[in-house]
Amino acid sequence: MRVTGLIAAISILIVLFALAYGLVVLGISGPPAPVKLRLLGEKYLYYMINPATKYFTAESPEGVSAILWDYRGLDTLYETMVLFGAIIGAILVYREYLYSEPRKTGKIYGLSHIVRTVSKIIIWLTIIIAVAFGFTGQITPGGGFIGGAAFAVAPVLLVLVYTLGYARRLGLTHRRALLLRASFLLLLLLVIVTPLIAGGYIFQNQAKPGSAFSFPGRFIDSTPLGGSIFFLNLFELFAVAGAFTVAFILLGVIASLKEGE
Amino acid sequence: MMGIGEVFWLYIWLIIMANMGLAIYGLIMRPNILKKIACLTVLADTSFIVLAFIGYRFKYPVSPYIMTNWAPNNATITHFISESVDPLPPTLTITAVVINLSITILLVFLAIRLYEVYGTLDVKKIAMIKKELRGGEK
Amino acid sequence: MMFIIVSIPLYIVAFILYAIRGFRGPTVFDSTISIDALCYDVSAFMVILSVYFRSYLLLGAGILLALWAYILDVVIARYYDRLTRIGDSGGD
Amino acid sequence: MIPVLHLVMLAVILGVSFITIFLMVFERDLLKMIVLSAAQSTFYAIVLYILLVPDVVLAYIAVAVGIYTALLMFAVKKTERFEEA
Repeated sequence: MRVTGLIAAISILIVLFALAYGLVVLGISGPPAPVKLRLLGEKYLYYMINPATKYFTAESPEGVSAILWDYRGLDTLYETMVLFGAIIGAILVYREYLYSEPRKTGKIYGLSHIVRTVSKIIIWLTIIIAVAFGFTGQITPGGGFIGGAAFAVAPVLLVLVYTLGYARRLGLTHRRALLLRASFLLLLLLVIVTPLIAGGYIFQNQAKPGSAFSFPGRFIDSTPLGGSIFFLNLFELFAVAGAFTVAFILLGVIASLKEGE
Repeated sequence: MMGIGEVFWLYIWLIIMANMGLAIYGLIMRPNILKKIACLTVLADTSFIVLAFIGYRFKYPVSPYIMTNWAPNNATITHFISESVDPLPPTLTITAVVINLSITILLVFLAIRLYEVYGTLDVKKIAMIKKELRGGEK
Repeated sequence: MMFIIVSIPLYIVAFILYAIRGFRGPTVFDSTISIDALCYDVSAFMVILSVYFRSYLLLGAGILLALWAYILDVVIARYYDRLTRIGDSGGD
Repeated sequence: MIPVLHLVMLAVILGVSFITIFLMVFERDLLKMIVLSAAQSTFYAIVLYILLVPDVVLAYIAVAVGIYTALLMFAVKKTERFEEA
Protein backbone atom coordinates (compact mmCIF):
# COMPACT_ATOMS: atom_id res chain seq x y z
CA MET A 1 0.00 0.00 0.00
CA ARG A 2 2.84 2.39 0.84
CA VAL A 3 4.56 1.64 -2.48
CA THR A 4 1.35 2.46 -4.36
CA GLY A 5 1.09 5.84 -2.63
CA LEU A 6 4.73 6.62 -3.44
CA ILE A 7 4.26 5.74 -7.11
CA ALA A 8 1.11 7.87 -7.30
CA ALA A 9 2.84 10.85 -5.67
CA ILE A 10 5.89 10.62 -7.96
CA SER A 11 3.84 10.30 -11.13
CA ILE A 12 1.62 13.27 -10.17
CA LEU A 13 4.75 15.32 -9.45
CA ILE A 14 6.33 14.44 -12.80
CA VAL A 15 3.21 15.38 -14.77
CA LEU A 16 2.70 18.67 -12.95
CA PHE A 17 6.34 19.75 -13.21
CA ALA A 18 6.27 18.97 -16.91
CA LEU A 19 3.11 21.11 -17.18
CA ALA A 20 4.77 23.99 -15.31
CA TYR A 21 7.91 23.71 -17.45
CA GLY A 22 5.88 23.78 -20.65
CA LEU A 23 3.75 26.69 -19.48
CA VAL A 24 6.62 28.87 -18.30
CA VAL A 25 9.83 28.00 -20.10
CA LEU A 26 8.45 26.84 -23.44
CA GLY A 27 5.77 29.55 -23.31
CA ILE A 28 2.66 27.59 -24.25
CA SER A 29 0.32 30.12 -22.61
CA GLY A 30 2.21 33.11 -24.03
CA PRO A 31 5.43 34.77 -22.86
CA PRO A 32 6.35 34.67 -19.16
CA ALA A 33 5.12 37.71 -17.19
CA PRO A 34 3.01 39.07 -20.08
CA VAL A 35 2.56 42.80 -20.50
CA LYS A 36 0.56 42.82 -23.73
CA LEU A 37 -3.08 41.82 -24.08
CA ARG A 38 -4.18 38.93 -26.28
CA LEU A 39 -5.85 39.91 -29.54
CA LEU A 40 -9.19 38.31 -28.67
CA GLY A 41 -9.47 40.10 -25.33
CA GLU A 42 -8.47 43.34 -27.00
CA LYS A 43 -11.29 43.00 -29.54
CA TYR A 44 -13.86 42.28 -26.83
CA LEU A 45 -12.71 45.32 -24.85
CA TYR A 46 -12.77 47.47 -27.98
CA TYR A 47 -16.29 46.58 -29.06
CA MET A 48 -18.21 46.23 -25.80
CA ILE A 49 -19.44 49.83 -25.42
CA ASN A 50 -18.32 51.58 -28.58
CA PRO A 51 -20.82 54.02 -30.16
CA ALA A 52 -18.71 54.13 -33.33
CA THR A 53 -19.24 50.45 -34.18
CA LYS A 54 -23.01 50.25 -34.17
CA TYR A 55 -23.42 46.63 -35.20
CA PHE A 56 -20.94 45.14 -32.73
CA THR A 57 -21.57 47.00 -29.49
CA ALA A 58 -23.18 45.36 -26.49
CA GLU A 59 -23.87 48.64 -24.61
CA SER A 60 -22.43 47.21 -21.42
CA PRO A 61 -19.39 48.85 -19.74
CA GLU A 62 -18.54 45.60 -17.93
CA GLY A 63 -16.58 43.17 -20.02
CA VAL A 64 -17.65 39.99 -18.27
CA SER A 65 -21.38 40.64 -18.56
CA ALA A 66 -21.00 41.62 -22.21
CA ILE A 67 -19.19 38.39 -23.09
CA LEU A 68 -21.31 36.23 -20.81
CA TRP A 69 -24.73 37.21 -22.11
CA ASP A 70 -24.09 38.73 -25.53
CA TYR A 71 -21.02 37.49 -27.38
CA ARG A 72 -21.05 33.99 -25.87
CA GLY A 73 -24.67 33.75 -24.82
CA LEU A 74 -25.37 30.22 -26.00
CA ASP A 75 -22.43 28.85 -23.99
CA THR A 76 -23.88 30.44 -20.87
CA LEU A 77 -27.32 29.00 -21.62
CA TYR A 78 -25.93 25.48 -21.79
CA GLU A 79 -23.93 26.02 -18.61
CA THR A 80 -27.15 27.10 -16.92
CA MET A 81 -28.67 23.81 -18.04
CA VAL A 82 -25.79 21.90 -16.41
CA LEU A 83 -26.43 23.79 -13.17
CA PHE A 84 -30.12 22.95 -13.07
CA GLY A 85 -29.44 19.34 -14.01
CA ALA A 86 -27.07 18.98 -11.04
CA ILE A 87 -29.61 20.54 -8.66
CA ILE A 88 -32.38 18.28 -9.97
CA GLY A 89 -30.10 15.27 -9.44
CA ALA A 90 -29.47 16.36 -5.85
CA ILE A 91 -33.21 16.63 -5.26
CA LEU A 92 -33.87 13.22 -6.80
CA VAL A 93 -31.53 11.50 -4.31
CA TYR A 94 -33.68 12.57 -1.35
CA ARG A 95 -37.06 12.99 -3.00
CA GLU A 96 -39.06 10.88 -0.53
CA TYR A 97 -37.99 13.04 2.42
CA LEU A 98 -38.77 16.26 0.57
CA TYR A 99 -42.28 15.20 -0.38
CA SER A 100 -43.12 13.51 2.91
CA GLU A 101 -45.55 15.37 5.16
CA PRO A 102 -43.69 17.45 7.76
CA ARG A 103 -44.37 16.55 11.36
CA LYS A 104 -46.56 19.13 13.00
CA THR A 105 -44.90 19.96 16.29
CA GLY A 106 -45.46 23.16 18.18
CA LYS A 107 -41.84 23.51 19.33
CA ILE A 108 -39.30 25.21 17.09
CA TYR A 109 -35.61 25.10 17.89
CA GLY A 110 -32.64 27.21 16.92
CA LEU A 111 -29.29 28.53 18.09
CA SER A 112 -29.06 31.01 20.94
CA HIS A 113 -30.75 34.41 20.99
CA ILE A 114 -27.61 36.43 20.24
CA VAL A 115 -26.77 34.48 17.10
CA ARG A 116 -30.38 34.68 15.92
CA THR A 117 -30.48 38.46 16.31
CA VAL A 118 -27.22 38.96 14.41
CA SER A 119 -28.25 36.54 11.68
CA LYS A 120 -31.58 38.28 11.17
CA ILE A 121 -29.73 41.44 10.12
CA ILE A 122 -27.19 39.54 8.01
CA ILE A 123 -29.88 37.56 6.15
CA TRP A 124 -31.71 40.71 5.09
CA LEU A 125 -28.45 42.44 4.12
CA THR A 126 -27.47 39.38 2.06
CA ILE A 127 -30.76 39.39 0.17
CA ILE A 128 -30.54 43.12 -0.53
CA ILE A 129 -26.93 42.87 -1.74
CA ALA A 130 -27.74 39.88 -3.95
CA VAL A 131 -30.64 41.66 -5.64
CA ALA A 132 -28.44 44.75 -6.07
CA PHE A 133 -25.87 42.56 -7.86
CA GLY A 134 -28.57 41.44 -10.26
CA PHE A 135 -29.78 44.96 -10.96
CA THR A 136 -26.36 46.58 -11.51
CA GLY A 137 -24.61 43.68 -13.19
CA GLN A 138 -23.97 45.61 -16.38
CA ILE A 139 -22.10 48.58 -14.84
CA THR A 140 -20.34 47.19 -11.73
CA PRO A 141 -18.91 43.77 -10.88
CA GLY A 142 -21.82 41.44 -10.38
CA GLY A 143 -24.46 39.75 -12.41
CA GLY A 144 -26.87 36.88 -12.42
CA PHE A 145 -24.59 34.06 -11.35
CA ILE A 146 -22.86 36.14 -8.66
CA GLY A 147 -26.18 37.41 -7.31
CA GLY A 148 -27.53 33.87 -7.20
CA ALA A 149 -24.46 32.59 -5.36
CA ALA A 150 -24.72 35.49 -2.90
CA PHE A 151 -28.45 34.84 -2.44
CA ALA A 152 -27.71 31.21 -1.57
CA VAL A 153 -25.97 32.38 1.64
CA ALA A 154 -29.38 33.48 3.03
CA PRO A 155 -31.04 30.01 3.06
CA VAL A 156 -27.80 28.51 4.39
CA LEU A 157 -27.90 30.91 7.34
CA LEU A 158 -31.62 30.25 7.80
CA VAL A 159 -31.03 26.50 7.98
CA LEU A 160 -27.97 26.92 10.20
CA VAL A 161 -29.29 29.35 12.76
CA TYR A 162 -33.05 28.92 12.67
CA THR A 163 -33.82 25.35 11.80
CA LEU A 164 -36.25 24.29 9.11
CA GLY A 165 -39.40 24.56 11.22
CA TYR A 166 -38.99 28.33 11.45
CA ALA A 167 -38.52 28.56 7.69
CA ARG A 168 -41.75 26.62 7.20
CA ARG A 169 -43.52 29.00 9.56
CA LEU A 170 -42.25 31.92 7.49
CA GLY A 171 -43.88 30.32 4.44
CA LEU A 172 -40.64 29.22 2.75
CA THR A 173 -41.36 25.80 1.27
CA HIS A 174 -39.65 23.89 -1.48
CA ARG A 175 -42.71 24.14 -3.73
CA ARG A 176 -42.54 27.94 -3.73
CA ALA A 177 -38.80 27.93 -4.40
CA LEU A 178 -39.30 25.50 -7.30
CA LEU A 179 -42.05 27.74 -8.65
CA LEU A 180 -39.69 30.74 -8.45
CA ARG A 181 -36.97 28.83 -10.28
CA ALA A 182 -39.23 27.53 -13.04
CA SER A 183 -41.04 30.81 -13.68
CA PHE A 184 -37.87 32.87 -13.93
CA LEU A 185 -36.29 30.24 -16.18
CA LEU A 186 -39.29 30.63 -18.49
CA LEU A 187 -38.88 34.41 -18.45
CA LEU A 188 -35.20 33.94 -19.36
CA LEU A 189 -36.15 31.78 -22.33
CA LEU A 190 -38.75 34.39 -23.33
CA VAL A 191 -36.08 37.11 -23.43
CA ILE A 192 -33.92 34.85 -25.59
CA VAL A 193 -36.73 34.08 -28.04
CA THR A 194 -38.21 37.61 -28.27
CA PRO A 195 -35.92 38.85 -31.13
CA LEU A 196 -36.80 35.72 -33.10
CA ILE A 197 -40.50 36.58 -32.86
CA ALA A 198 -39.77 40.17 -33.85
CA GLY A 199 -38.01 38.99 -37.00
CA GLY A 200 -34.39 38.96 -35.87
CA TYR A 201 -31.88 36.37 -34.71
CA ILE A 202 -31.98 34.30 -31.56
CA PHE A 203 -29.99 35.77 -28.62
CA GLN A 204 -29.84 39.14 -30.39
CA ASN A 205 -29.12 42.14 -28.21
CA GLN A 206 -28.52 45.28 -30.25
CA ALA A 207 -29.42 45.88 -33.89
CA LYS A 208 -27.53 43.75 -36.40
CA PRO A 209 -27.36 43.96 -40.17
CA GLY A 210 -30.56 42.43 -41.49
CA SER A 211 -32.60 42.98 -38.35
CA ALA A 212 -33.39 46.34 -36.79
CA PHE A 213 -34.79 44.92 -33.55
CA SER A 214 -32.87 46.04 -30.49
CA PHE A 215 -33.41 45.97 -26.74
CA PRO A 216 -33.19 49.37 -24.98
CA GLY A 217 -29.49 50.15 -24.69
CA ARG A 218 -29.74 53.09 -22.31
CA PHE A 219 -31.86 53.98 -19.30
CA ILE A 220 -33.64 57.37 -19.22
CA ASP A 221 -30.63 59.26 -17.85
CA SER A 222 -28.29 57.51 -20.34
CA THR A 223 -27.07 54.95 -17.79
CA PRO A 224 -25.99 51.91 -19.78
CA LEU A 225 -28.61 49.16 -19.57
CA GLY A 226 -26.90 46.62 -21.78
CA GLY A 227 -30.08 45.76 -23.68
CA SER A 228 -31.00 42.16 -22.99
CA ILE A 229 -28.06 41.79 -20.57
CA PHE A 230 -30.00 43.59 -17.84
CA PHE A 231 -33.06 41.35 -18.16
CA LEU A 232 -31.03 38.15 -18.48
CA ASN A 233 -28.97 39.03 -15.38
CA LEU A 234 -32.10 39.72 -13.35
CA PHE A 235 -33.94 36.55 -14.36
CA GLU A 236 -30.83 34.41 -13.96
CA LEU A 237 -30.41 35.78 -10.42
CA PHE A 238 -33.84 34.65 -9.28
CA ALA A 239 -33.63 31.32 -11.10
CA VAL A 240 -30.27 30.43 -9.50
CA ALA A 241 -31.48 31.69 -6.10
CA GLY A 242 -34.60 29.50 -6.31
CA ALA A 243 -32.56 26.44 -7.29
CA PHE A 244 -30.11 26.82 -4.40
CA THR A 245 -32.95 27.55 -1.97
CA VAL A 246 -34.52 24.19 -2.85
CA ALA A 247 -31.17 22.47 -2.29
CA PHE A 248 -30.65 24.03 1.13
CA ILE A 249 -34.23 23.39 2.24
CA LEU A 250 -33.48 19.76 1.41
CA LEU A 251 -30.29 20.02 3.47
CA GLY A 252 -32.37 21.31 6.39
CA VAL A 253 -34.71 18.34 6.00
CA ILE A 254 -31.75 15.96 6.16
CA ALA A 255 -30.26 17.79 9.13
CA SER A 256 -33.52 17.60 11.07
CA LEU A 257 -33.98 13.86 10.55
CA LYS A 258 -32.20 12.68 13.72
CA GLU A 259 -31.66 15.94 15.53
CA GLY A 260 -34.83 15.60 17.53
CA GLU A 261 -36.61 18.49 15.93
CA MET B 1 18.98 34.75 -18.94
CA MET B 2 15.96 35.17 -16.73
CA GLY B 3 15.07 38.48 -15.12
CA ILE B 4 13.50 38.87 -11.70
CA GLY B 5 10.00 38.85 -13.19
CA GLU B 6 10.57 35.51 -14.90
CA VAL B 7 12.04 33.96 -11.75
CA PHE B 8 9.02 34.99 -9.70
CA TRP B 9 6.72 33.83 -12.51
CA LEU B 10 8.32 30.36 -12.53
CA TYR B 11 8.11 30.15 -8.72
CA ILE B 12 4.41 31.09 -8.72
CA TRP B 13 3.59 28.54 -11.42
CA LEU B 14 5.47 25.84 -9.52
CA ILE B 15 3.49 26.62 -6.35
CA ILE B 16 0.21 26.50 -8.28
CA MET B 17 1.12 23.16 -9.83
CA ALA B 18 2.17 21.84 -6.41
CA ASN B 19 -1.25 22.85 -5.03
CA MET B 20 -2.91 20.99 -7.89
CA GLY B 21 -0.71 17.97 -7.24
CA LEU B 22 -1.61 17.93 -3.54
CA ALA B 23 -5.31 18.16 -4.39
CA ILE B 24 -5.04 15.29 -6.89
CA TYR B 25 -3.07 13.23 -4.36
CA GLY B 26 -5.78 13.72 -1.73
CA LEU B 27 -8.44 12.97 -4.31
CA ILE B 28 -6.83 9.63 -5.19
CA MET B 29 -5.16 8.40 -2.02
CA ARG B 30 -7.20 9.54 0.99
CA PRO B 31 -9.92 7.03 1.93
CA ASN B 32 -12.69 9.27 3.26
CA ILE B 33 -15.22 10.48 0.69
CA LEU B 34 -15.75 13.87 2.34
CA LYS B 35 -12.00 14.41 2.18
CA LYS B 36 -12.17 13.55 -1.50
CA ILE B 37 -14.95 16.15 -2.03
CA ALA B 38 -12.96 18.84 -0.23
CA CYS B 39 -9.89 18.02 -2.35
CA LEU B 40 -12.05 18.28 -5.47
CA THR B 41 -13.12 21.80 -4.49
CA VAL B 42 -9.47 22.74 -3.89
CA LEU B 43 -8.57 21.41 -7.35
CA ALA B 44 -11.34 23.49 -8.94
CA ASP B 45 -10.28 26.62 -7.04
CA THR B 46 -6.68 26.19 -8.18
CA SER B 47 -7.85 25.94 -11.76
CA PHE B 48 -9.67 29.28 -11.29
CA ILE B 49 -6.37 30.78 -10.15
CA VAL B 50 -4.66 29.39 -13.26
CA LEU B 51 -7.32 30.98 -15.47
CA ALA B 52 -6.95 34.32 -13.68
CA PHE B 53 -3.16 34.15 -14.17
CA ILE B 54 -3.54 33.56 -17.89
CA GLY B 55 -5.51 36.80 -18.22
CA TYR B 56 -3.29 38.98 -16.02
CA ARG B 57 -0.82 41.65 -17.17
CA PHE B 58 2.30 42.44 -15.20
CA LYS B 59 2.39 46.25 -15.33
CA TYR B 60 1.59 48.75 -12.61
CA PRO B 61 -1.16 51.09 -13.78
CA VAL B 62 -3.46 48.13 -14.30
CA SER B 63 -7.23 48.27 -13.98
CA PRO B 64 -10.11 45.76 -14.05
CA TYR B 65 -12.05 45.22 -17.27
CA ILE B 66 -14.84 47.67 -16.38
CA MET B 67 -15.11 50.95 -18.23
CA THR B 68 -16.05 53.85 -15.94
CA ASN B 69 -16.62 56.27 -18.81
CA TRP B 70 -20.14 55.70 -20.12
CA ALA B 71 -19.88 57.85 -23.25
CA PRO B 72 -16.52 56.79 -24.63
CA ASN B 73 -14.74 57.97 -27.76
CA ASN B 74 -11.84 56.39 -29.57
CA ALA B 75 -9.11 57.93 -27.40
CA THR B 76 -10.65 56.84 -24.08
CA ILE B 77 -11.20 53.31 -25.41
CA THR B 78 -7.56 53.06 -26.48
CA HIS B 79 -6.41 54.30 -23.07
CA PHE B 80 -8.72 51.77 -21.38
CA ILE B 81 -7.36 48.90 -23.48
CA SER B 82 -3.80 49.88 -22.61
CA GLU B 83 -4.53 49.34 -18.87
CA SER B 84 -7.18 46.65 -18.64
CA VAL B 85 -6.76 42.93 -17.97
CA ASP B 86 -8.19 40.25 -20.25
CA PRO B 87 -11.97 39.80 -19.68
CA LEU B 88 -12.30 36.35 -21.28
CA PRO B 89 -10.78 34.05 -18.55
CA PRO B 90 -12.94 35.49 -15.71
CA THR B 91 -15.98 35.00 -17.93
CA LEU B 92 -15.21 31.32 -18.22
CA THR B 93 -14.58 31.19 -14.47
CA ILE B 94 -17.85 32.79 -13.29
CA THR B 95 -20.11 29.99 -14.43
CA ALA B 96 -17.56 27.40 -13.30
CA VAL B 97 -17.75 28.67 -9.70
CA VAL B 98 -21.53 28.33 -9.53
CA ILE B 99 -21.67 25.01 -11.38
CA ASN B 100 -18.95 23.66 -9.11
CA LEU B 101 -21.11 24.60 -6.14
CA SER B 102 -24.12 22.73 -7.52
CA ILE B 103 -22.02 19.65 -8.30
CA THR B 104 -20.58 19.72 -4.78
CA ILE B 105 -24.13 19.81 -3.38
CA LEU B 106 -24.97 16.74 -5.48
CA LEU B 107 -21.84 14.91 -4.29
CA VAL B 108 -22.48 15.72 -0.62
CA PHE B 109 -26.05 14.41 -0.86
CA LEU B 110 -24.79 11.24 -2.51
CA ALA B 111 -22.19 10.83 0.25
CA ILE B 112 -24.81 11.12 2.99
CA ARG B 113 -26.93 8.55 1.13
CA LEU B 114 -23.90 6.25 0.90
CA TYR B 115 -23.42 6.51 4.66
CA GLU B 116 -27.04 5.53 5.22
CA VAL B 117 -26.56 2.43 3.06
CA TYR B 118 -23.12 1.22 4.17
CA GLY B 119 -22.62 2.78 7.60
CA THR B 120 -19.19 4.14 6.69
CA LEU B 121 -17.57 6.62 4.33
CA ASP B 122 -14.22 4.84 4.04
CA VAL B 123 -13.90 3.52 0.49
CA LYS B 124 -11.74 0.58 1.58
CA LYS B 125 -14.34 -0.56 4.13
CA ILE B 126 -17.08 -0.10 1.53
CA ALA B 127 -15.10 -2.32 -0.85
CA MET B 128 -14.72 -4.97 1.89
CA ILE B 129 -18.44 -4.88 2.68
CA LYS B 130 -19.31 -5.27 -0.99
CA LYS B 131 -16.90 -8.21 -1.27
CA GLU B 132 -18.49 -9.92 1.74
CA LEU B 133 -21.98 -9.37 0.35
CA ARG B 134 -20.98 -10.87 -2.98
CA GLY B 135 -19.35 -13.84 -1.24
CA GLY B 136 -22.42 -14.44 0.89
CA GLU B 137 -24.69 -14.61 -2.12
CA LYS B 138 -22.66 -17.26 -3.90
CA MET C 1 0.99 56.14 -1.52
CA MET C 2 4.07 55.66 0.62
CA PHE C 3 1.85 54.79 3.61
CA ILE C 4 0.08 52.10 1.60
CA ILE C 5 3.29 50.53 0.33
CA VAL C 6 4.64 50.43 3.88
CA SER C 7 1.46 48.97 5.33
CA ILE C 8 1.12 46.08 2.87
CA PRO C 9 4.08 44.03 4.29
CA LEU C 10 2.74 44.55 7.82
CA TYR C 11 -0.57 43.05 6.78
CA ILE C 12 1.13 40.08 5.15
CA VAL C 13 3.15 39.40 8.32
CA ALA C 14 -0.12 39.55 10.27
CA PHE C 15 -1.65 36.97 7.90
CA ILE C 16 1.26 34.63 8.47
CA LEU C 17 0.96 34.97 12.27
CA TYR C 18 -2.79 34.28 12.16
CA ALA C 19 -2.15 31.30 9.90
CA ILE C 20 0.45 29.85 12.30
CA ARG C 21 -2.04 30.00 15.16
CA GLY C 22 -4.67 28.50 12.88
CA PHE C 23 -2.40 25.58 11.94
CA ARG C 24 -1.03 24.91 15.42
CA GLY C 25 -4.20 25.50 17.45
CA PRO C 26 -4.55 22.56 19.82
CA THR C 27 -8.34 22.59 19.64
CA VAL C 28 -10.74 23.34 16.81
CA PHE C 29 -11.90 26.51 18.60
CA ASP C 30 -8.44 28.13 18.51
CA SER C 31 -8.21 27.51 14.77
CA THR C 32 -11.72 28.83 14.22
CA ILE C 33 -11.16 32.07 16.11
CA SER C 34 -7.83 32.73 14.38
CA ILE C 35 -9.27 32.07 10.90
CA ASP C 36 -12.20 34.34 11.72
CA ALA C 37 -9.81 37.14 12.71
CA LEU C 38 -7.84 36.43 9.53
CA CYS C 39 -11.00 36.95 7.45
CA TYR C 40 -11.67 40.38 9.01
CA ASP C 41 -8.04 41.38 8.51
CA VAL C 42 -8.22 40.29 4.88
CA SER C 43 -11.29 42.44 4.32
CA ALA C 44 -9.39 45.49 5.61
CA PHE C 45 -6.43 44.54 3.41
CA MET C 46 -8.69 44.38 0.36
CA VAL C 47 -9.86 47.96 0.98
CA ILE C 48 -6.23 49.12 1.21
CA LEU C 49 -5.37 47.27 -2.00
CA SER C 50 -8.27 48.96 -3.79
CA VAL C 51 -6.65 52.30 -2.92
CA TYR C 52 -3.33 50.96 -4.24
CA PHE C 53 -4.95 49.88 -7.52
CA ARG C 54 -6.84 53.23 -7.77
CA SER C 55 -10.15 51.54 -8.57
CA TYR C 56 -13.33 52.00 -6.55
CA LEU C 57 -14.95 49.06 -8.33
CA LEU C 58 -12.89 46.60 -6.28
CA LEU C 59 -14.25 47.76 -2.90
CA GLY C 60 -17.27 45.43 -2.82
CA ALA C 61 -15.27 42.28 -2.14
CA GLY C 62 -13.91 43.59 1.16
CA ILE C 63 -17.35 44.60 2.36
CA LEU C 64 -18.79 41.20 1.46
CA LEU C 65 -15.99 39.28 3.18
CA ALA C 66 -16.59 41.32 6.35
CA LEU C 67 -20.30 40.52 6.04
CA TRP C 68 -19.90 36.76 5.73
CA ALA C 69 -16.74 36.06 7.73
CA TYR C 70 -18.72 35.02 10.83
CA ILE C 71 -20.42 32.11 9.06
CA LEU C 72 -17.48 29.83 9.93
CA ASP C 73 -18.06 30.56 13.64
CA VAL C 74 -21.76 29.86 13.27
CA VAL C 75 -20.98 26.58 11.51
CA ILE C 76 -18.67 25.36 14.27
CA ALA C 77 -21.13 26.57 16.92
CA ARG C 78 -23.92 24.64 15.22
CA TYR C 79 -21.80 21.49 15.33
CA TYR C 80 -21.19 21.71 19.08
CA ASP C 81 -24.10 23.68 20.47
CA ARG C 82 -27.37 22.27 21.72
CA LEU C 83 -30.41 23.82 20.06
CA THR C 84 -32.59 26.04 22.25
CA ARG C 85 -36.26 26.61 21.81
CA ILE C 86 -37.46 29.69 19.96
CA GLY C 87 -40.22 31.29 22.02
CA ASP C 88 -43.54 31.98 20.34
CA SER C 89 -43.83 35.41 21.98
CA GLY C 90 -40.12 36.16 22.27
CA GLY C 91 -38.09 38.72 20.39
CA ASP C 92 -38.38 36.92 17.07
CA MET D 1 8.19 48.09 -15.73
CA ILE D 2 7.34 44.90 -13.86
CA PRO D 3 5.73 45.56 -10.45
CA VAL D 4 7.77 43.47 -8.02
CA LEU D 5 5.36 44.24 -5.16
CA HIS D 6 2.53 42.30 -6.85
CA LEU D 7 4.81 39.35 -7.46
CA VAL D 8 6.09 39.31 -3.86
CA MET D 9 2.53 39.44 -2.48
CA LEU D 10 1.40 36.63 -4.77
CA ALA D 11 4.45 34.50 -3.95
CA VAL D 12 4.06 34.82 -0.16
CA ILE D 13 0.31 34.24 -0.10
CA LEU D 14 0.49 31.29 -2.49
CA GLY D 15 3.24 29.78 -0.32
CA VAL D 16 1.04 30.04 2.78
CA SER D 17 -1.86 28.53 0.83
CA PHE D 18 0.40 25.60 -0.16
CA ILE D 19 1.10 24.88 3.52
CA THR D 20 -2.63 25.14 4.26
CA ILE D 21 -3.52 22.64 1.55
CA PHE D 22 -0.76 20.28 2.71
CA LEU D 23 -2.07 20.28 6.29
CA MET D 24 -5.63 19.96 5.00
CA VAL D 25 -4.94 16.87 2.91
CA PHE D 26 -3.16 15.07 5.76
CA GLU D 27 -5.56 16.11 8.55
CA ARG D 28 -7.48 13.29 10.21
CA ASP D 29 -10.08 15.42 12.02
CA LEU D 30 -12.62 16.38 9.35
CA LEU D 31 -13.95 19.34 11.36
CA LYS D 32 -10.46 20.83 11.50
CA MET D 33 -10.19 20.12 7.77
CA ILE D 34 -13.23 22.35 7.24
CA VAL D 35 -11.58 25.20 9.18
CA LEU D 36 -8.38 24.81 7.15
CA SER D 37 -10.46 24.78 3.96
CA ALA D 38 -11.98 28.13 4.96
CA ALA D 39 -8.46 29.50 5.53
CA GLN D 40 -7.37 28.24 2.11
CA SER D 41 -10.33 29.90 0.39
CA THR D 42 -9.54 33.18 2.16
CA PHE D 43 -5.96 33.09 0.83
CA TYR D 44 -7.23 32.25 -2.64
CA ALA D 45 -9.66 35.19 -2.43
CA ILE D 46 -6.69 37.54 -1.84
CA VAL D 47 -4.84 36.04 -4.81
CA LEU D 48 -7.86 36.50 -7.10
CA TYR D 49 -8.24 40.06 -5.79
CA ILE D 50 -4.63 40.91 -6.65
CA LEU D 51 -5.15 39.38 -10.10
CA LEU D 52 -7.97 41.93 -10.66
CA VAL D 53 -10.97 39.71 -11.36
CA PRO D 54 -13.62 41.31 -9.09
CA ASP D 55 -16.52 39.21 -10.43
CA VAL D 56 -14.77 35.96 -9.61
CA VAL D 57 -13.82 37.26 -6.15
CA LEU D 58 -17.43 38.13 -5.33
CA ALA D 59 -18.77 34.74 -6.45
CA TYR D 60 -15.86 32.89 -4.83
CA ILE D 61 -16.25 34.53 -1.41
CA ALA D 62 -19.96 33.71 -1.32
CA VAL D 63 -19.42 30.12 -2.40
CA ALA D 64 -16.20 29.09 -0.68
CA VAL D 65 -16.32 31.01 2.60
CA GLY D 66 -20.08 30.97 3.02
CA ILE D 67 -21.51 27.77 1.63
CA TYR D 68 -18.88 25.01 1.37
CA THR D 69 -18.14 25.12 5.11
CA ALA D 70 -21.82 24.79 6.05
CA LEU D 71 -22.38 22.00 3.49
CA LEU D 72 -19.38 19.96 4.66
CA MET D 73 -20.28 20.55 8.33
CA PHE D 74 -23.77 19.11 7.80
CA ALA D 75 -22.23 16.12 6.03
CA VAL D 76 -19.74 15.55 8.87
CA LYS D 77 -22.51 15.84 11.44
CA LYS D 78 -24.64 13.24 9.64
CA THR D 79 -21.70 10.87 9.09
CA GLU D 80 -18.45 10.26 10.96
CA ARG D 81 -15.96 12.83 12.21
CA PHE D 82 -12.60 11.09 12.13
CA GLU D 83 -10.93 9.65 9.07
CA GLU D 84 -9.42 6.20 9.54
CA ALA D 85 -5.69 5.87 8.86
